[in-house]
Amino acid sequence: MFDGIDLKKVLAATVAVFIATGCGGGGDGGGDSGGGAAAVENPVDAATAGNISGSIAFEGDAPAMQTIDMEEEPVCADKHASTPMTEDVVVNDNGTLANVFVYVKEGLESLQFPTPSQPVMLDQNGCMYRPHVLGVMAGQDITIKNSDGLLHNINASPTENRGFNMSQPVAMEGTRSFRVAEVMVPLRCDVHGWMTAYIGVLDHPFHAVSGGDDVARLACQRTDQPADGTLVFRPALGLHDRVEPCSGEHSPGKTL
Amino acid sequence: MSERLPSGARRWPLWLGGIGLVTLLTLVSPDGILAQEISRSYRDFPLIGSRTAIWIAAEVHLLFAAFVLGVPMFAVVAEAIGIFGKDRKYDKLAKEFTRLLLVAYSATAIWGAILSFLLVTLYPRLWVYLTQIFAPSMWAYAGLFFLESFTLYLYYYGWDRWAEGRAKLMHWGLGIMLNVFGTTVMFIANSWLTFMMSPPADVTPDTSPAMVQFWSAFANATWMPINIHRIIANVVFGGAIVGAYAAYRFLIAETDEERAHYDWMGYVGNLIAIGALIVLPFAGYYLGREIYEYSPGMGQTLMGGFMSWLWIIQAFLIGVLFLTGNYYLWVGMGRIPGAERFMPYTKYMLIVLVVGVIVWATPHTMIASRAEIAAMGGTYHPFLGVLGVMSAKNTAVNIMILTTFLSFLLYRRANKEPVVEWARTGTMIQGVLFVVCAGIVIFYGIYGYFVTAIVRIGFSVYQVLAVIATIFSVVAIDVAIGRGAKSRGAIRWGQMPERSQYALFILAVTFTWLMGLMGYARSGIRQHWHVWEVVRDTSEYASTPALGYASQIISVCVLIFFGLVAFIFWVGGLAEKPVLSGVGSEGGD
Amino acid sequence: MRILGVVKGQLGAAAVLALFLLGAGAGGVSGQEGLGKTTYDKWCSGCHGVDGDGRGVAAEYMLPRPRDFTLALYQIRTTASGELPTDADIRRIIDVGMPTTTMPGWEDLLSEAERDALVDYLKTFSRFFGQGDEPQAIDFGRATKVSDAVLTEGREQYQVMECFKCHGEFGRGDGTSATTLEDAGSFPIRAADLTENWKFNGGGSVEDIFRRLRTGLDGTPMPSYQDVVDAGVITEEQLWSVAHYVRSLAPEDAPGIDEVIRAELIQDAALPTTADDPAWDEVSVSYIPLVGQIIVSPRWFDPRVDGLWVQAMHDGQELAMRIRWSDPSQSPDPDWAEWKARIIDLMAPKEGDPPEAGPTPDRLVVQFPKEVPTGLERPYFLMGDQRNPVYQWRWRSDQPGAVEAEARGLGTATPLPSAEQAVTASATFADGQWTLMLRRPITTESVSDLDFTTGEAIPVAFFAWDGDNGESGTRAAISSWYFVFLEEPTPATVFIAPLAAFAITGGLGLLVVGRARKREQEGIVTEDETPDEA
Amino acid sequence: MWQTNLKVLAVVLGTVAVFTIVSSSIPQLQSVVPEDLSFSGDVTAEELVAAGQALFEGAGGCADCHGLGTRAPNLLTDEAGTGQIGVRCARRVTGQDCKAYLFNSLVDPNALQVEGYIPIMADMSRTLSSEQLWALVAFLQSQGGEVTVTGADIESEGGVESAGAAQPAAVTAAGPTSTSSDPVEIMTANACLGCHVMDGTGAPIGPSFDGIGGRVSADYIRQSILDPRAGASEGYEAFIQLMPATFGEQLSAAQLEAVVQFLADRR
Amino acid sequence: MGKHLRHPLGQSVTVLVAAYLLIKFGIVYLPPLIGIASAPLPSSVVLQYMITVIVGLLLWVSDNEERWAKFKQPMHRVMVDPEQKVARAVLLLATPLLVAFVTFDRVRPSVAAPVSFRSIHPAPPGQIDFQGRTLRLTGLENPLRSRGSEDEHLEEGKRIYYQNCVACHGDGLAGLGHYSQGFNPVPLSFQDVGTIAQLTESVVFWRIAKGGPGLPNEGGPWNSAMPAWEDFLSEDDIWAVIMFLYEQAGHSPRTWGEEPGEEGGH
Repeated sequence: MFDGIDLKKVLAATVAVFIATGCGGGGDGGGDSGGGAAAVENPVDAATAGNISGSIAFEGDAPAMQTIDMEEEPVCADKHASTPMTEDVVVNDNGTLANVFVYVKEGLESLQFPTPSQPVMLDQNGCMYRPHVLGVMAGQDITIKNSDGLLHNINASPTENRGFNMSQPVAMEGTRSFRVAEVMVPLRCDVHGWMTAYIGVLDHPFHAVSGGDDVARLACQRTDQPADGTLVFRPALGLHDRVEPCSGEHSPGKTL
Repeated sequence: MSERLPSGARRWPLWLGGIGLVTLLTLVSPDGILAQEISRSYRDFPLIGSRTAIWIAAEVHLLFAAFVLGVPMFAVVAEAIGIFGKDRKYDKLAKEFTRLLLVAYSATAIWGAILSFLLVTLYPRLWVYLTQIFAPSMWAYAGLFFLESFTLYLYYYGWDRWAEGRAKLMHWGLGIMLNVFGTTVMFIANSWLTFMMSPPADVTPDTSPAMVQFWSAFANATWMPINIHRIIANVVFGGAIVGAYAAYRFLIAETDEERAHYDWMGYVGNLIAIGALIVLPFAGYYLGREIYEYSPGMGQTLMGGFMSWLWIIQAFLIGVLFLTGNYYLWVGMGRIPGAERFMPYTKYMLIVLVVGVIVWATPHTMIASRAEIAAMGGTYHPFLGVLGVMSAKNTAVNIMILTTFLSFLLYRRANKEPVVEWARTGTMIQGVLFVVCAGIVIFYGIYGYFVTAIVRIGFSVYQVLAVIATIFSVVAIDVAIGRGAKSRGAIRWGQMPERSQYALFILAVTFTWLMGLMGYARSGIRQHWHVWEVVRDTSEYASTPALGYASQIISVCVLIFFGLVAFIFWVGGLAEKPVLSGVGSEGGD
Repeated sequence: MRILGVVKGQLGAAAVLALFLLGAGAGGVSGQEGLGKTTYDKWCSGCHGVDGDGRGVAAEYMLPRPRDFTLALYQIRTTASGELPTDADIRRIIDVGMPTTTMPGWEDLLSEAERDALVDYLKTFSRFFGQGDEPQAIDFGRATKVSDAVLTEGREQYQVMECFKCHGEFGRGDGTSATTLEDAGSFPIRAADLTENWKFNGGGSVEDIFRRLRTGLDGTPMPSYQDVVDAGVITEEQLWSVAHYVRSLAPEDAPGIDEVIRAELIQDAALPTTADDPAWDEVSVSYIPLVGQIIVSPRWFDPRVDGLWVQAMHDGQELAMRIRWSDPSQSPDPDWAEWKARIIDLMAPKEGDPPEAGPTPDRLVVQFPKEVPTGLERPYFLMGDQRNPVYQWRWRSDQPGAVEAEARGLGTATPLPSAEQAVTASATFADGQWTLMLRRPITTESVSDLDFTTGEAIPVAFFAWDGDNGESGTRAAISSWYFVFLEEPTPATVFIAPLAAFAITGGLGLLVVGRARKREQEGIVTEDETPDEA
Repeated sequence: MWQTNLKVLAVVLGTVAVFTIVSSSIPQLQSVVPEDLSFSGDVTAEELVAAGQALFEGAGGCADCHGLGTRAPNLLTDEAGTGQIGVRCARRVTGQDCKAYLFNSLVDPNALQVEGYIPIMADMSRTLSSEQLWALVAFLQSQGGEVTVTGADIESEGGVESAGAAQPAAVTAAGPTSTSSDPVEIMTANACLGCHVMDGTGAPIGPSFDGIGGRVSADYIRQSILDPRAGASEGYEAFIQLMPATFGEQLSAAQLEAVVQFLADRR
Repeated sequence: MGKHLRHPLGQSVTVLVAAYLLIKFGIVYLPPLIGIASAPLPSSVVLQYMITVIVGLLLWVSDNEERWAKFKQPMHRVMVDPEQKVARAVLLLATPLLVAFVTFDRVRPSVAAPVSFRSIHPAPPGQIDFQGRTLRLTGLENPLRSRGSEDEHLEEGKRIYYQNCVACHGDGLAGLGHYSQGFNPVPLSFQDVGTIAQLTESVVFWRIAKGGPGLPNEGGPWNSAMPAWEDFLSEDDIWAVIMFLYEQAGHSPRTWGEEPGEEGGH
């Protein structure tokens, strides 16, 4: 799956995740990547809602990502200005880690959130999944698009949900969804062994993916007991959870 | 032909054979002329090769010899019945048997001479070796041979002269003498060939033949088993050939009287053949056991080695014998008033026999293509494989014997109307005996699958004993029931469809062929030894050929034999009137 | 008294019936479950594990690995991709097995009730069953008629849908993506060789293929083309054409196993000199299945070459043999290096010596006895033994030509002296297939080789290695003894004998009929065989 | 009448033909004839070994018993940890080198009976020529040892004389390996239990020693040891030849008496 | 119909057809109905049985004058009856054609492989050399049956079977493993009553330990793909797998006192 990467070595290099939190008193309710959580059933209480933002720092030697040999797919190769690389561990220039899925793990059990009607887009472009990691709500449609116009298959192998293995031989779209929450569902294109993606399926909209910039932001539901919300950071690589209580008392730079 | 034979024509082969033998003995005796000149072990026979030449000569000789030895036995018995039962027709029958004997006798001698010639010329070293050991018995053989011939001539030509009273008894004594001489001659010759099969253990390749003790070489391990086996086989064979002769005479008969006579004669021949056949397997077991005891390796060759497939052919031949023998009886019921009562049952007996044959001939290891073997999951059939083992075969053959016996019984009963009061009860007892016997046979057959081998081998004894006991007790009851029985009408001897007579031919041919086959087996297990593990066959024909080739040679021998028999009988019958027994008008058998 | 008896009888019967019904009712439910479990534990757990997780004791000797039932991923379904299978789907696989895997069919081994119980029991391993609706089988419609046009269309759509990416241009599983395929358990998995439809899991008929296209094979890289049809990219009819085309890649009938390879006698033409000479197309082909070498250590449980197509001809002077087999790569092929490493990693360590290091070529060995056996006896099929050596033609993909050798046991081949080498080879590799021609004079001066004879079945055996599948040394695909038969000119008796038989039988028939009619006319009673009956 | 003759002929020919066809359509097996060997004086070891191997596996019939793990000592791989025959042959009997031991065990196997086996092997010189015997010796030597058989063996020693001459030597060599006066030891050293059963061990070739004193007198025992051919016990006539007649020479008078008394006391 | 069935010719034909169906299909499909294994018969055996039946029928129709005459009548009519001209002509042509075809079929060069005759259960030796030790097979019992826990032995046997034997002998023990098609002879089916059910455990031990190469000649050692398992497995392993075989196939081994292989030969 992680062609060419020595998984153990990467993990051995201490992966330290830093989080900067600004768990302020007033802020927008809802995350920015959830696709607009129009409060319907269990609206986020504006009084207690807040935003958490932070960055995920990578400590240690950043593993060199493998180049992808796209020789066989000139169409894709042409779409990349530079040699395409695998995206398993993407360390930004500033030492932060991209493609980390961050979500609230506990504390929202009692609440119900409406399923967004708007689908999430997963694009296959240049023989890469765009984005590499994404979050959706259970039942939310995922539109899988083939922008390359050559054969991709989207082979999802969840454990909690039923998977699928869809063929897209030409430029086209298909839609799928997952019924229950599952972090993370791996996606794979068997035709292009390097193509992988991860979908975090949640039953609430509070999740984010660290991006190319230095900050991953997500909404954090403050409940009555400030300490019982838990943030989970899930880097795509290896699916190792880091759990951090959402207490609002985090100062930037705290090592978890 | 009248009773007088144009002597020269008949006797010259006999004399020739005798003189030849004596001359050869002189020539090759240890200090004979030939012996010193023998520089080579083998010569070749043109075209067919030495092995085949010897094979044919030996086999045809043996076939004639078997006939010549078997027929006197029942000739004497028939004469006795004639004398003590005061029934002329048996006396006549005995005489006719003897007449057949006379003509076959000369052929035996000719082929014997040919055989010795071939042996001397083709296998000189072996011949010298054997003469060095057996010279005394060879002289005895020659002497007894002359005695036998004289006795035979006296017996036949004196038939009408010594026809009454004490003279008749003396004449009968001649017949017994004839048998004694003949059997002794055979015993002597048997010792030579059994020595080749099973020389005494102390004879080694280094033992000088002159040093071999005569008696131990003579009475070797397989000698007596072979003697017994051959005596019985000769009776079977003689009966079958007589049957075929009668059948032929029946077919060409011109008068009803003649036809009736030969019909009866054929029936008697068949009865003798089948009757003796039933005991032959026991002699065979005895011989086989002795062979195993003498040399397990030889036994293994016979039963499990390259000869193992021969037994499938044997089963096939015996199947033919059973079916044909019964068929003859069933057809024969057509000429017996009252037999129609039993006709409906023949088809059930037929079914039993056919199933028996099928079981008996089911091979343990089946001949199959790869796909078929794959479908079976091996060369054993999962279901029919159970028929391939001894339990099934013993059961089948015992049931077949029992059925054949039943056929005889019905035949006997056909025109009889028992008068004794307990006839019904007696018949029921007989029936019960049959059922019980079949039950015992089948029970042990099936039970044999569930017990150990040692116990199972014992079962076959129980089965055989049950069959034999049944046969004897049923016959005893039957004789009692038949006492003073009313006749439903005389047997219409002669009113027999032609096909039944062809059945007799098939019987005769099958017996002959079977003898050839068994001879091949007996001789073949020596493999590449002239004398087992003593004198090696180093000729180019050392190996024992495969069954296919053997079957061709056997067939050739059988054809030669029947050709000659036909010719001799034809010559003999040219000017002769049939000796009619006049059975046509009499009932009973 | 009599009436009483009747009544008693009826009562008895009723009682028996009632007892029977009671027994059936009581034993029914629990008995059924128990049966499923007992049957599973006895017959299935060896491979699939007692817990149904596909980790039975045999699992590590198998590739593809036994199914993990806890995931409820079933390859062969009549339901959409990702859906659960219907009971009938599960039952079908239990009945007929999965030919490319180690899963056998159980139809002849287990009773109907046992197999039914198994279906229910298998479903208990996964919580997916019982949730939501019963899975519904898709209506696949009826197969379209096949024609050249349909096949052409199928071929086109095969290209459009890029099936070749994995399955290769001519379907031999040699596509560029084939090297990285893995199944749901992350084990390497081969792209199916479409020329061997008799080995398709789920059946080789057009309908079966169409179903696989529509539903995909869950747990494998094979996707469903349902969306493609739904999206209107291709029509259902076109998908049928693809199915027809795929079917056409394989022979009409599954090859039977010919025990004898017939070397035809070429009398009026020269023997072909190359492997792709069109003359070969005229010659009958025999299929020789190969299986893994699991007899001597180190064993090999994952042979790539599963069968050879063998042809032979001779002209009285020389014998030529052409052997073709599917092999996705011309080893050593760097594209397959990773595959090879993974296969070795998975299948090899348990067995003795490590496989050959470095690049490994493809190899093929044709084996004969050193002389035509006269009896049934011949050397040990696995390259002979100390006492009875075998004679071999050895070919490898990284060297030109072939070598004659003598072997006394697996891995002991020694080449014959170069002066005695007489076999020539010509090999081509195209589209995932090797085509190899070997040629040698029928008789040679050399004493250490086999002099062929005509009109006789001569034992022959084959061994093959796919270097890129990690095969070398004793890790090979092997066959047992087959036979090659060098034809002789047809003897004249073949034509004369039937004619003679015809003439004789006909003549006899005429004679019999003629005689019977003559007799009839002369008024003689027909029964000449039953004289004096009257 | 000619019609009848023809019919009879047809029936006879038909029956014979059917039998012939049936016999020809079943498996055809022919017996194997061992090859005759003749070697010149300068025969190479390889030639001898090859011929010996063919004999061993084929017509010589050796492999039937001496094959891998069967009725007789394993000659080809290993026998109870003592190695292949070529390795152990020289150690078997003191005074006989490998070649002599092998040859003697071929021509007089019972004298060199290996303990634990039943003496069933026949004197191979009865069935094999001296060439064949020596070829076998060479083959057996080649199983782990060095082949020392040469053409000279066949020419000088070969043949019947050598076999005869070898016999007494072999017997002597196998003889009094024990000078003990303990009857059990004497009997062990002379391999009596190779053919006689005593207390559940041994092979039932000859009469059992259990209770022998109750069945026969001491004199009879003595007589049977000194001159076994004088008469066999009932039921063992067939095996009388197997009892060596050489014990009289091998045992001292004291040893003989010890054994006789020992046996006579076993009632 | 009824009329034909009362006629000997019709009856014969009926019996013949029935016999054929019974032999060809009855033997294959009837025994399994009562739980006995069966398999298709080789054509040689079918032929042999059919010939026997035909001979039996011929004997039946001809052992009684009346029946014989009746039997022959239709045939005779075909031969002489002017109205049966067509039938006669067809017969006169068809019979020789059939004979000619059969002749052709027999004389044309066939390329059949030599039929191999292989004794599946050759007689075992009295003792074998097992991993450097001598094991006496005669009287040898499975030591595991009297030692330790049976369940554990079976568990171990199962592991060994599945890791080593399954490829050829199959999960179902029916000799239909995924490699079975590659071998000739096919691997043995343990389900078959003719295999292990007939043998003592010591014989099975011998066969497992020595495999194909240790077969005596009548077993065709050159063809057998059975490995010599003494190279792979320990003595206890083999005994355990034997226990598993009998347990799984539902057979019980022969006990001592029986001499296996005694029924060879014909």
